[in-house]
Amino acid sequence: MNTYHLQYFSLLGDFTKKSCETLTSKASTPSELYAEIEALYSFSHGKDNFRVAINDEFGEWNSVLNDGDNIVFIPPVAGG
Amino acid sequence: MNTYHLQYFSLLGDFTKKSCETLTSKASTPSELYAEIEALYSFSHGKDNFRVAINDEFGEWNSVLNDGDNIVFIPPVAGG
Amino acid sequence: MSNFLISAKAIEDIDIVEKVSTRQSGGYVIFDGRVRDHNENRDVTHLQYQAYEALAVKEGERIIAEAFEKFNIHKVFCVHRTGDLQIGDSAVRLIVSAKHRGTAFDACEFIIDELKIRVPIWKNEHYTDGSSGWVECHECSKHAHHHKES
Amino acid sequence: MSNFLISAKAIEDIDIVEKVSTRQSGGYVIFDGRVRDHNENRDVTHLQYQAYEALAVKEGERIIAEAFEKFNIHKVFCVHRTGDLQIGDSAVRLIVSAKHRGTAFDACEFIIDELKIRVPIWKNEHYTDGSSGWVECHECSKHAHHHKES
Repeated sequence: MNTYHLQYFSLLGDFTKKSCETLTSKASTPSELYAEIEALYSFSHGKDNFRVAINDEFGEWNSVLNDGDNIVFIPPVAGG
Repeated sequence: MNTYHLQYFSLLGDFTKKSCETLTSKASTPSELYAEIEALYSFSHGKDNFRVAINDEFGEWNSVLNDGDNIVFIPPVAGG
Repeated sequence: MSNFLISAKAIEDIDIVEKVSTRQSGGYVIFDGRVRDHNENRDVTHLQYQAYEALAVKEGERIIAEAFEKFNIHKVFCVHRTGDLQIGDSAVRLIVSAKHRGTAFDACEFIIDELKIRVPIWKNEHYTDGSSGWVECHECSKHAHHHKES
Repeated sequence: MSNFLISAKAIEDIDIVEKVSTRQSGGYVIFDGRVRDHNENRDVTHLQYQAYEALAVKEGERIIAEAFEKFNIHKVFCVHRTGDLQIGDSAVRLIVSAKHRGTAFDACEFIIDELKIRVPIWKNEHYTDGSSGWVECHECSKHAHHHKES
């Protein structure tokens, strides 16, 4: 089991009603962790067009996560 | 003989040492009037790349001028 | 000093010109993006911007570094709002200085185009009927797809 | 009110944004052309601009009218200096508002490009060696040729 620090932005903040949290999880990739969040908060939005950040850098959905990583799922952006 | 009101800009102001004047002339086109100015002020710059304005509108070098017209010879511009 | 800033306060008060002025620069191009009163045929009353600041600043600075590689420019400064904005408020201001205007225009447009599809900032629009929603720009969806497929 | 102005006074003091603000406009693009300290490898100390104001304003307004025909924009304002300018002073400021940024960029660049070759304004540059000279931009020479030949 690893500990992950998550921040929630945009519609993920709406789904989770949180801006951040720390989770203990057996997920070892962002993909697995995202599926776990969907189940935990009972939403099913999928992650098409989403990206993921690991420790404040863009990462891959199948990157291997380490204990204590900061994870952010990034819905389609709309700055400017 | 017609009377023309002239304004001089850019290097034409340097050549004539004037910003404007009223001339009595037998020139009937801007081309003829320009040649007269060159002779009058002893310069020979030619009017390649110049344009001409008649009564505050762009005109042609061979337009027929009328008594009292305002004439401006327009050297290459450099705004902006 | 970073030349990409996320600001929770009004950016109208920031003197962005001073940040990029040089004696060598003849052309300054500014993009000022403001909240407009409609989007895709819906009437907008106000909105909120949210930013993932740590990554937004990194990605913003990367885009600016790319602009310096591509274009012969002197200086760049960019600031993007977070928080509550009203119609007419500036959401983003970007300024580029260069010797000549052409490169300043090209670099300014490049940076704002990339910012819109790459920088993690989100916009929640509120409509006259009381509803609200997170905006997905079509360009950035395409961009994410492209990343996944490549 | 005219949206093309010739000004003998500093244009830094004019609030150009206020002149084109609309609630429908999301994109504002500004071009700010300033005096730089060199031109074609010569060191510039200061300069003077001269304008044939009556025709400059007419031609400036024609260019803006053409921009409205070509681009889907909301408002335009342009002001050009005359008189003595120092390094760093603004010689011209131009602002375009539009719903979207792309049209604002395109219209702003179109207007300043046309202004430079068509509007009767002249620049006398003073150099560090004490000499001075009227600047001929290469584009406008070509433009005049084109007019003559066509």
